[in-house]
Amino acid sequence: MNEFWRLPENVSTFGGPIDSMFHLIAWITIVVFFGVELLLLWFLFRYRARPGRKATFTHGNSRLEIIWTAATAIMVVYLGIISRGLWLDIKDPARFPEPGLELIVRAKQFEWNTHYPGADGQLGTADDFVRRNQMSVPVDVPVRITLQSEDVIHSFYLPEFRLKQDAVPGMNIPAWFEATRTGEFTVGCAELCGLQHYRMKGTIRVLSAEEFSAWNAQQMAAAPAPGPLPGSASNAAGSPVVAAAGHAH
Amino acid sequence: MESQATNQAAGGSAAPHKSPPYMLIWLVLFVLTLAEVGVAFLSHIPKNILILILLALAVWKAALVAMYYMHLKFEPRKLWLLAISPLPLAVILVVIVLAEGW
Amino acid sequence: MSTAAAMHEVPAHGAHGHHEEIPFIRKYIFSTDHKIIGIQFLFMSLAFLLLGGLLAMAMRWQLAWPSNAEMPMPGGSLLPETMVNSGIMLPEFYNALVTMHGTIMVFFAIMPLLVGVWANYLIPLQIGAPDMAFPRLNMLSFWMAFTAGILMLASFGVTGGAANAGWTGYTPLSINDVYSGVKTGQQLWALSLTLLGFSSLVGSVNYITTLINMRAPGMTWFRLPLSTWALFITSVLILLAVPVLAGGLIMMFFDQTLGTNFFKPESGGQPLLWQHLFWFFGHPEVYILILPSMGFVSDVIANGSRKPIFGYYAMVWAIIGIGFIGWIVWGHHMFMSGMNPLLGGFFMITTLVIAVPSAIKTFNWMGTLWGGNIRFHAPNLYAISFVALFAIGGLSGIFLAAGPVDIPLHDTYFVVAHIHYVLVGRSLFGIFAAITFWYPKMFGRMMHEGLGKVHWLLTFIFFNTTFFPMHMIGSGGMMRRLYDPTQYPHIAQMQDTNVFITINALLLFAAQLIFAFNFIWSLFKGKKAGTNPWEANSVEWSAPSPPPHGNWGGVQPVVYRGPYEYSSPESEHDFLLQTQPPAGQPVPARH
Amino acid sequence: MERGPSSFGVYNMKLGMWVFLLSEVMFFTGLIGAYIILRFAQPDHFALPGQVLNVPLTALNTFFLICSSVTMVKAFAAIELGDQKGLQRWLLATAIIGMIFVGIQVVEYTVLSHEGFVPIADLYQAHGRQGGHEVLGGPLYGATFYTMTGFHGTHVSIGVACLWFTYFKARRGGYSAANFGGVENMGLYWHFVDLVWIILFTIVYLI
Repeated sequence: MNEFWRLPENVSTFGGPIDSMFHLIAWITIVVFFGVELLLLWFLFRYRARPGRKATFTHGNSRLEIIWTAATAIMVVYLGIISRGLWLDIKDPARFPEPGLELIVRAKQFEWNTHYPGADGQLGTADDFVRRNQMSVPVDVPVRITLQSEDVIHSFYLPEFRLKQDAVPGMNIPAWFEATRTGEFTVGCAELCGLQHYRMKGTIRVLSAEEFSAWNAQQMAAAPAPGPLPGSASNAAGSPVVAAAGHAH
Repeated sequence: MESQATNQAAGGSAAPHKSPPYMLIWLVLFVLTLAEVGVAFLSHIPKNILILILLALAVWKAALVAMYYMHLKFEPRKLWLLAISPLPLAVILVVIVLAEGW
Repeated sequence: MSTAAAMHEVPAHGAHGHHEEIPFIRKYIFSTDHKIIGIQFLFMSLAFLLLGGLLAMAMRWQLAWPSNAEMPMPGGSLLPETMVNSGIMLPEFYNALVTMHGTIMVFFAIMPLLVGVWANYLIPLQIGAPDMAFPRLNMLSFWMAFTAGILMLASFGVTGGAANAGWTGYTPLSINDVYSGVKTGQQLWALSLTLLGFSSLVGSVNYITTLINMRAPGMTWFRLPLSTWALFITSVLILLAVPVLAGGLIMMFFDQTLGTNFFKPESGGQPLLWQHLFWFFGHPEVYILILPSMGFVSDVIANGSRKPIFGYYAMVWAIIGIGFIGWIVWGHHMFMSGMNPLLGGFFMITTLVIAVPSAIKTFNWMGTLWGGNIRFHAPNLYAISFVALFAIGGLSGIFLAAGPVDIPLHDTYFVVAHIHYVLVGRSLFGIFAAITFWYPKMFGRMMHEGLGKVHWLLTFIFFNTTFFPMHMIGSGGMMRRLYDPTQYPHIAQMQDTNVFITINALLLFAAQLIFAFNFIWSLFKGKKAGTNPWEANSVEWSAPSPPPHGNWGGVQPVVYRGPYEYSSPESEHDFLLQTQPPAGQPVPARH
Repeated sequence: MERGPSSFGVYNMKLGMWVFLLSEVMFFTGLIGAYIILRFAQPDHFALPGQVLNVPLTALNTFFLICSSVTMVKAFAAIELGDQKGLQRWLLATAIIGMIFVGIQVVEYTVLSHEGFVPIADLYQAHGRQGGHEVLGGPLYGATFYTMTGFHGTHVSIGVACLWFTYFKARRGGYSAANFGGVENMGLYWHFVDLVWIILFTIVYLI
C-alpha cells in the first residue's frame, strides 16, 4: 500500500497512527469504491435497453433509504470520533508532551529561520542563535516549535514527519514532533507565499543526543552575534520581492 | 415593473388589518433610544450586563420596526419564516469565529 | 400549496406579441427573454471554460518540463517577455496562471455554466412560467457578469500582471504588493469578483422569486423536477453566501487602495479573518458548484433508465440537507491555519456528516438504474459517469475530512485531485449531460450523437488518467502551486508521473475540441429536434423547440403529476408528460 | 397583478424585495461580524464609548431616521386609502429627513477626520473630543467605523434617490389605492435601512 500511495518514510512518533488511519480510510474507501462501481457496471449490463421491455415502475423503498442512511452515518461518525481523538493528540497544545527542546521557527519570504535558545536555555534572550534553512534536532526527544511569520502566511511542512502547520503573521502557533530516527529530511513550504514559494525549502537534521549537544555547543561558541529577536523585526521593510524577480534557471 | 399591488395581494393574510398604531410605535422607539443613551452613559451597571441590556434594547427596537413598519406581523406566516431565515447563519458565523479563541 | 388542477386565466403579457418583430439588439443582445439570457451565459462561460483550460495547459507544461530550454512552451513566443522569456515561463506568470485558472474556472466558467445558464433557461420552463419574475433585472445580471469577466481579463494586461495570490486570495499576500509584486492586478481581482457577486445576487433574487411565485397551476413543490429543486437551493446558498464574500472583498479592496488595516497584521489586522469570511462563503460555494449538476444528472438518469427517480423525497431532502450542513463545515479548509484545534474537531465531525446526504444521493441514482431499461444516449453516458466519478470525489473527501490524515495531505496534489474530481468529474460531466440533453430545446436541433459518444469516451479516459495519479503524488508529498517541483528531492523522483499527467491533460484538452466542434456544427447542421426528442416528462418538453417568447405561445400549462412518471402503467408509452391530463379528464380549453 | 398561479400570497415585486433584503442582512452580518471579531482580537484598538465619537449628535441623527420611518409608513397608510395628497406630503417629508440624516453624517465625518479619526492606518491619530495628546484606540477602530457607517450611509443615499423618484411619480399620480406596490417596496427598503442603523448605533456608538 505504501508503494501505491507513495507515502514518504515516516520518522515521527505520531506519524505511525496517522499512517494507520490513512490506511484504514484507504481500505474502507477501496471496498466501497469497488462495491459501488461493480454494482453500477452490473446494473448497466443487466438493465440495458431491450425492445419490448418496460422498466420497473417504482418510486423507491423507504426501508432501503433508512438502511443506507444509517449505515453511512454510523461509518462516518465512527471515523469522526477516532479522527477527532488523534487530531487533538497532535494539535491541541494542552496535550503536547513535555518538550525536551523548544524552538521558534520564524518564516519569511523565502526562508525558514530557526531560533535556538542558546546557553541560558531561554528563547527570546540575547544569546539565542539562528540557523537559516537548516534545523538540527535530537532524536527521541519531543521538540516544541512556535511558528511565526514576518510577512505572509507560510506553511511549515515536514513530509517525513507527517507535520504541517501554517505560520501566520501576528500569531504564535505551537506545534510539536518527536523524531524516531536520525537522518536528514526536507522542510518545505505548503502555502503559496510569493514568487519563490517553490524554493522556500530547508533541511532538518535529526542527530543522536550526543551529536546534538556537540553541535549545540559548537553553534553557541561560533555565533555570539545575536540574531534579531522574534517580534522585534519590522514587517514591511526589506522584503526580497525585487530581488526575487530574477529567478534561477 | 408593471407590477401592481391589489388589495388582495397586500392582504394575503386572512383579514384586512386596521391601520397599526404607527405613531405609538414611533413614541416607543423614541423612548427606547433615550433609554439606550441614558443606560450607556449615566448608569453604573457592570460592563457585561450593560452590553446585554443595550443589545436587548436594540433587538427590541429592530423587532418593532420589522413587525409594524415592515408589516411582518400582518404578513403570511411563510413570509415571516423567510424573513428570519438568515439569522441563524448570522449567529453561526459570529459565534464560531469568536469561539476560535479571539 | 394545494393547487388543484383549477383553470387559471393566462397572464396577459404572454398572450400576444411574440410574433411581432423585435429588433436584433433587443432580441439577442439586450434581451429580457430568459432563454436568450441563458444562451448568452452559455456562450460566455464556454469561452471562459476554454480559456481556463488553456491556462491549465500552460501550467501543466511548466510542471512536466520545468524551465526546460529543450521543451519551450508552445506558443510562448506569442506572449510578452514579462510572462514567458525565450520559451521559459517566469514564476510570476506561473503564479498568475495558478490564480487565474482557479478564479476563471470557479467564478466565470463552472458557476455561470451551472447557475447563469440553467437557472435562467430551465426554471421558467420547468415550472411552466412565461418568463422570470424580473426580466430586466435578469438582463442586468448578465451584463454585470460580462463586465466582471472583462475586468478579470483586463488584469492580464496591467503593469505587474494578473493577480497571483491564489484563487483564495489569502491575505496579506493579496493585499500588499511588496510581498506579491502585483498591485493593480489584485485590485482588479477584488473589484471583478465583487461585481460578479452582485450579478449572481441579482440573479438569485430573480430565481427564488420566480420559483416561489410563478409556478404553473398544479406545480406543487414536490412535483418540481430535481434540477429545479437543486437550482432553488443553490440560489438560496448564493443569496446568503455571496454578500459575506462581497463584504470581505470590499474590506480587501480598502486594504489595497485606501490603506485600511482589516487584514494587515503589522497594524493589528487579522489575516485569519479573511480566511473565515472567504470560506464561510467558499464552502457553500462548493455546493453551489455541485448541487445543480446533481439535479441535472437525476433528471437525465431517470430519463435514460425510463424509470421514476428512486426515492424522490429522499433526494429532495438530501439536497436541502447538503445545502444547510454546508454552512457549518467551512473550517475544514482551515485545519492547518492555526485555528483553535477544538474547533477543528467540531468541523471534522460536521464535514464527515455531510457524506451522509451525498451517499443517499449515490445510492438513489443506483436505485434508479436498477430495474430500468437503460438507453445509452450521450447525455445518459455523461450522467452515468458522473455517478461513477461522484464516488471517487466523495471518497477522497473522507481522507481530507479526517483531520489527522489531512495533516500530510493538506495543500498537496491530493487536494488538487479531489477538487478536480469534484469540479470536473462531477460538475463538468453534469454540465455536459445538461448541454447535450437540453440542446435540442435550446436550439431546435440535436447534437451529433456519434461525436458526443466519442467525446464522452475520450473525456472519461483522459480525465481519469490526468487526475487520478495526482492523488498519489499528493500523498507522496507534492505541494500545490509549485513553479518547479523538481526543486524538492522527494518530488523530483516522481517527475515521470508529472510528465504522464501533463501528456494526458493535453489529450483531455484536445478531446474538448470535439465537443466544441460538435456544439457549433450542430447549431447549423444538427438533426431537427421535435418537441420532445428524449421522450421526457417535465413541463419544458411540452413547449416547442425552441420555445417562442412567452414559452407556450400564450397557453398556460397545467400540471397533473410529478416529473418522473416513466413507464407508468397509466400510459401505454414509457413516459407521461406532467401536463398530460389524467385519462378521463377533459383536456382544458386552450386560448 | 404580477403573481403566478401557485403563489406565496405576496406579489412578485414585494417577494423579490424581501429576498433581496435577506442578502442585505448577510452583507451587514459580514461587516458587523468582522467588527465584533476584530474588536475581540484587538480590544486596545477601540476607545470607550463617547471618547472619540460624538454620541449626542448621532443620537439626534438616530431620532431623525426613526422619524423618517414613521413618515414613510404614513405615506404608505395614506395611499392604501387612496389619499394622494397625504402620500405626496409624507413622501416629501421622508426624503427631506433622509437628506438631513446624510447631511449630519457628512458633518460628523468631517469633524471626526479633523480630530485625526480616519480609516487609514498610517494617518490614524484620534485624540478624541476632549483633544488630549494621547492617541485613543487604534487604526482598526477607524477602519471598521467608516466601513460600517459608510455602507449604511450609502444605503441611505440610494434610498433618498429612490424616494425622490417615488415622490415625483406620486406627483404624476403614479400610485393609487389599487396600485401601491412601488410605495410599499420603497418603505420596506427604507425601514430595513432604519433597522440596520438601530443595530449599528448600539454596537458602534454605545458599546
